[in-house]
Amino acid sequence: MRLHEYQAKDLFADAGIPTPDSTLARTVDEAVDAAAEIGYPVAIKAQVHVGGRGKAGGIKLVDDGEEAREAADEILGMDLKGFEVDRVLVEEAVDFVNELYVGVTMDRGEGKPVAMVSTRGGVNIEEVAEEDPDAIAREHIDPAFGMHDFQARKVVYEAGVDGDIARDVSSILSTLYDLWEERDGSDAEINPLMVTSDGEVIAADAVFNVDEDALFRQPDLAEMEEDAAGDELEAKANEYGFDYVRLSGNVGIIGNGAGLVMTTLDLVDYYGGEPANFLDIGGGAKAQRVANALDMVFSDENVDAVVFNIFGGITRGDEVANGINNALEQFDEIPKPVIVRLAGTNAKEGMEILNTDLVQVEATLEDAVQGAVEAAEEVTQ
Amino acid sequence: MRLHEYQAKDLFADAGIPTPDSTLARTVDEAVDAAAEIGYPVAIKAQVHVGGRGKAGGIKLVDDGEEAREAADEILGMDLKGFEVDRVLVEEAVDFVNELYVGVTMDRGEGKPVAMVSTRGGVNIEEVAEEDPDAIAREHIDPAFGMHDFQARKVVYEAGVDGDIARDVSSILSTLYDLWEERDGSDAEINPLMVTSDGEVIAADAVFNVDEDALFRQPDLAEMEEDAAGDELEAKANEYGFDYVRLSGNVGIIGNGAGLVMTTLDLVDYYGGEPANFLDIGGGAKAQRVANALDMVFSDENVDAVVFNIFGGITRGDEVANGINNALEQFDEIPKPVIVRLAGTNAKEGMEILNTDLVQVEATLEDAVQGAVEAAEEVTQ
Amino acid sequence: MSVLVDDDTRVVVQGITGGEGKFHAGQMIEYGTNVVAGAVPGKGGQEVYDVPVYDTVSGAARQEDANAAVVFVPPAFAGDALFEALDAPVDLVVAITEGIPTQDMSRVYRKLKETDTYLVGPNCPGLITPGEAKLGILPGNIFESGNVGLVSRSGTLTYQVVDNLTERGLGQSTAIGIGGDPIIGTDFIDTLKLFEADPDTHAVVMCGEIGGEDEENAAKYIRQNMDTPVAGFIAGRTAPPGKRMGHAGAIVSGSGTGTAESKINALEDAGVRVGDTPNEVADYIEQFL
Amino acid sequence: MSVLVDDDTRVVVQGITGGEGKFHAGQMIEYGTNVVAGAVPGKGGQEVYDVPVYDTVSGAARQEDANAAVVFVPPAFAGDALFEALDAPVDLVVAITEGIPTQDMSRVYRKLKETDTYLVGPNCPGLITPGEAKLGILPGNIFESGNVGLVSRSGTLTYQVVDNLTERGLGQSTAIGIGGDPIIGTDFIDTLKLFEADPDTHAVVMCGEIGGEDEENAAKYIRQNMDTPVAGFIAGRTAPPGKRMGHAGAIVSGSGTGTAESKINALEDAGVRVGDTPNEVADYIEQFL
Repeated sequence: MRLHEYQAKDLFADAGIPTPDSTLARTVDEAVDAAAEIGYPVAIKAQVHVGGRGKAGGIKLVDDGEEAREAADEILGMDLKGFEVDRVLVEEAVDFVNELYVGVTMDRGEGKPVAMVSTRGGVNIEEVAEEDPDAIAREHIDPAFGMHDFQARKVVYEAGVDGDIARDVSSILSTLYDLWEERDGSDAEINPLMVTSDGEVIAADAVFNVDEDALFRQPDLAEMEEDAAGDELEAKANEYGFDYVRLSGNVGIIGNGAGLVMTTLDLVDYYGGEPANFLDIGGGAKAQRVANALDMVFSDENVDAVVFNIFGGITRGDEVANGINNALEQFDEIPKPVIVRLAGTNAKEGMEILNTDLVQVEATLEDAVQGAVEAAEEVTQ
Repeated sequence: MRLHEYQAKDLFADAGIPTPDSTLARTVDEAVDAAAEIGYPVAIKAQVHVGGRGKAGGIKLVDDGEEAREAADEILGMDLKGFEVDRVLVEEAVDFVNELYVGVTMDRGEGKPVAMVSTRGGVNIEEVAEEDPDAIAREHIDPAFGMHDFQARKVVYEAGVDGDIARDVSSILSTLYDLWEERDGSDAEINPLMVTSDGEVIAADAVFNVDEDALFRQPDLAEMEEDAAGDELEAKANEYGFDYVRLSGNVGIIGNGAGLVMTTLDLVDYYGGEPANFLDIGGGAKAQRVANALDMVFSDENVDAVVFNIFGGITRGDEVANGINNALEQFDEIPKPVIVRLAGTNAKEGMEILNTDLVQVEATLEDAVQGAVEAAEEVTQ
Repeated sequence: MSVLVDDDTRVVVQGITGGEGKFHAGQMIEYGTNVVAGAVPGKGGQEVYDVPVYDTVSGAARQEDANAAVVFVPPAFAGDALFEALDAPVDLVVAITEGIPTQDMSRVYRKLKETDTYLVGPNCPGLITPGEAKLGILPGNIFESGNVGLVSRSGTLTYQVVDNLTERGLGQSTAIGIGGDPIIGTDFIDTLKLFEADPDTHAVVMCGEIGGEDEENAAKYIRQNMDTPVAGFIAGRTAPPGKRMGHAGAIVSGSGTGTAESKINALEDAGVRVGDTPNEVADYIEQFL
Repeated sequence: MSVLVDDDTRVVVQGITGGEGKFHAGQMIEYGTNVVAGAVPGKGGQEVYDVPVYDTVSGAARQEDANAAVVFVPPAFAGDALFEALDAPVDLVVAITEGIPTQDMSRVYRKLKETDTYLVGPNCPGLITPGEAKLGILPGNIFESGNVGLVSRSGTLTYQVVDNLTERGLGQSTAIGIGGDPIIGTDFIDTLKLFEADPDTHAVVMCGEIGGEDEENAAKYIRQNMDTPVAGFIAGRTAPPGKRMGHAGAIVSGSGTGTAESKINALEDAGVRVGDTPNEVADYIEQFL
């Protein structure tokens, strides 16, 4: 779960990391008032989870009330890469001489946290990482001990941060790490960490992503307001608690277990079709959940046929079959052809339960996928 | 540094460990008022750092105001093994069915913390440890990770704590460990942890000793009021910052470095004398510190002669010699004969500086100690 | 023979009194697994399916001589349960639990590396030596005893591949679901080492998926150290970059390693036959044997 | 020959810009020690006695090829400084600092056990191989090169014993003050092992004191593993039980181990000649050689 910039900045500021003066605004008037209160120049920044906000016109620097009004009016309500902007952060403009990058994340390959510092802040750090990996100093942290103070200093000095500000940057990194650890961060980043002409350092942007599996012990973060997802269907999937990704094809896919669902996608492609989505109903799904999954895929106008591929371990074939029957019996006419393949736990019982008037049943994964690809082609023709 | 029971209980209660209702009182009236407020029966407990307070008459259980007044009057001002009682804790009497022991300390041999639980609480736990070591369950803690929850449960179950209260006792132990860690405890103990007839557990006594080397980061604990030390000289040593222990002999001993001072004590004994004290002036002592040390030893009426044994590493012989001269020159008559031996850094310079009218100088440790033993004998005769 | 588990494995089930734990303990026992104890704090002295329950894993291990633990403890307490299993100690810990916070797993992983214990999972279906023992939630009936070792990051995909194998009479020595979480205990290389050393494993199936570099690292290991033939499958060829597909692990970062292409290339360079479909994987195994 | 330090030891001094650090760095250099760098955060680029100062120990170790660190960092920061030295890494760390919180040392000790580094101290005078190198605060002039290895928990007592040895022309191979704190790195046994393995150490002096069980454990080691003759001294025979005598370590618990009597008996049982006075220790060494 990704916090908004203003939420992350609140966290950072509470922990003692210097951040610019700022106020959240949801209307143009609020934005203009906030700007006046802070004092010009200010930056007006769209609060949406989109990379490259600035380039896309989501951040404007303004010098007076008129410009502020104009900018706020333009940004509030704009569509930024599929996300509607409903909040802006009005923030003191920082006059900087230098931009650094400071971040903490989990190195999955090593199984341990890593702290990163670079003097090439203010740009897309992933690009820096690719073009010039040595421009980012890294220090792995022993999760048993947490970050030692010397490690914060070490990575800052190794990044080549100027001696005058090294102590402040190390201290910010230590704070960021502790925050990341205490608040179950997955990524915590300051990019840019601005350096002013009088040697102050200040977090001009703030990223804090929370491990969703740890939200149970971060109740205040769990309550933070997220973006309305850009895609209506993905929002619905969120509500239903499905792992769902919308794609561009016309073969709807439902399955249990990420690996198997991905494989089903791959096979759709292999047999000449185009997957419309990834939908994992997870383990042990009951009938209602199965019906919800069908509802989701039917709601996607792009879908012309659906393949339902279940290999039961915890999930029981009879439950799935009942769910499919119930969902389809509500329709006078089945909206899109559904091809079902059940294997594993209680698959035989499931196959017997399935109403073959409503669905096409296949015995193997390959046949089911091929059936769906063909059915989709028929609809298209 | 050892906290008083009432201070430790405040710490424990703030951390969430259940403690009985209690109030500190410094006068008999305060004690009687507090008892009335709490409700009888109450315990009136002397707040001094003395083992076996109860047996020595420092704890009384009272049922009404009259008894309370009598008990408070008796305890306040009493001399408990050399400590004058100037505070009592007036505490709700807990009706218990069982007494447990729960403690956390540093196992020096292993270099790691150890948690201990026993169902034989309410008695001297050192005696239990000696008579029946198996009656105390122990669990070593990895200081990198801190105490895992399972470890608190494990040691509680292994001690044979009743299943009904095991969860509460584990949770108290976890809290105690965290407190010990956060507040730089050297020992943290609850003895007894009382179990009431309705299955509540409550810390009826509380011990919390703080690592003196860590007081710099525990400023609130550093400020806590300690006992007036039982021995006037030891209080003075505290003030001067000496490691000082008063003994029963008549040969005063001053030296630098614990090992060397202990060796000097041992040699006094070896040559037939009796050490009057252990006094370590530490490393790198300046003249004033040397003078203070002499002042201390002179103040001990039991001392008949002093041996001053310095082997300079960081400590410089000339500084010591100047300190000795300055201190002794203030006297019209040297109060007790002083035998000095200087070796190591700037020893030669020191020997030259020493005023041999005031002190007897010896070249070896053995000669110096023998000289002092003889001088002390002469005085005694 | 087999790897990690067999008839002699003595299992303690952590969380045996919970819904999932109880159900699957029953399934394991039914399969013939030697479940000797349960461990649930506060439930010591109870019995589940005649299996004695202890308050602590160390108590269960000591009293019942257990050498393996299967963990069905909810995510909030699973990290602690894993530390407890490592401390008991047991030789093998199988963590079924899904949704353990990553930082908890990072600490467990740190501890794990100081022990000789194998941790399978978390967020995995477990492992099975057909006809001998099943530790986890795999549907026992699709497996058959034989000479194919199988290791997979995905549960249901494992079942699919096993189904394709069993259908053709290609039984399994041991099948291991190592789990799809970002931080797991036993990885591909650990498992491949075991299979390589097992005289009764004559061929190996390795099912990977997009994300991370485990498959690439495994390919390096296979090229340098394995004589046993390996067939592979990589799920997620059609996954668009930057999208998270179910598991935390199954996300492609866009370029370089982590993509299906990179993994397939690495494996094929190492001599692994990578199937386009699960069925093709079974074809290759059939050819190997 | 010698143990732990010699002419080739390349030393970084942590805290070289502080009062004590600077003074003793000068003393070490004067003695002939190969001090190649200092390390003080924020002081990188400065020089002290022509020795370059770095911001980090790892930087100093990398740039100047240092393999040993001497720590003069104040107690509040010393734990961190020790972790930094272990991380650098260097082969030997000598911690002079007195008053490091015990819990900090407990964590350092935990980390130390995962490394191959020797930590001498804390709260120790350091160590010296006479004529070659001195790491710490020992007064160099009382030492003389020779064949007696010396290990001691106490600083000034070490000087006393060395003085008695040197006086008689009994030079030292290496003298090590291991420190009197409750938790120290290198202990008696570690040091005795090194001396036993050193062909140029022909006799060993071991100075212990009351408190703890290190001397008792060392006695066991000596009995089982040492051919080199050992003379011993135990300070604190007259210390009353329950009183803390200076160091945290020097406290007797009243009964059993930890008393001077227990230590002397254990050592004598192991064949160690225990002197009643430091001078008597020198007598025994003279007899050995």
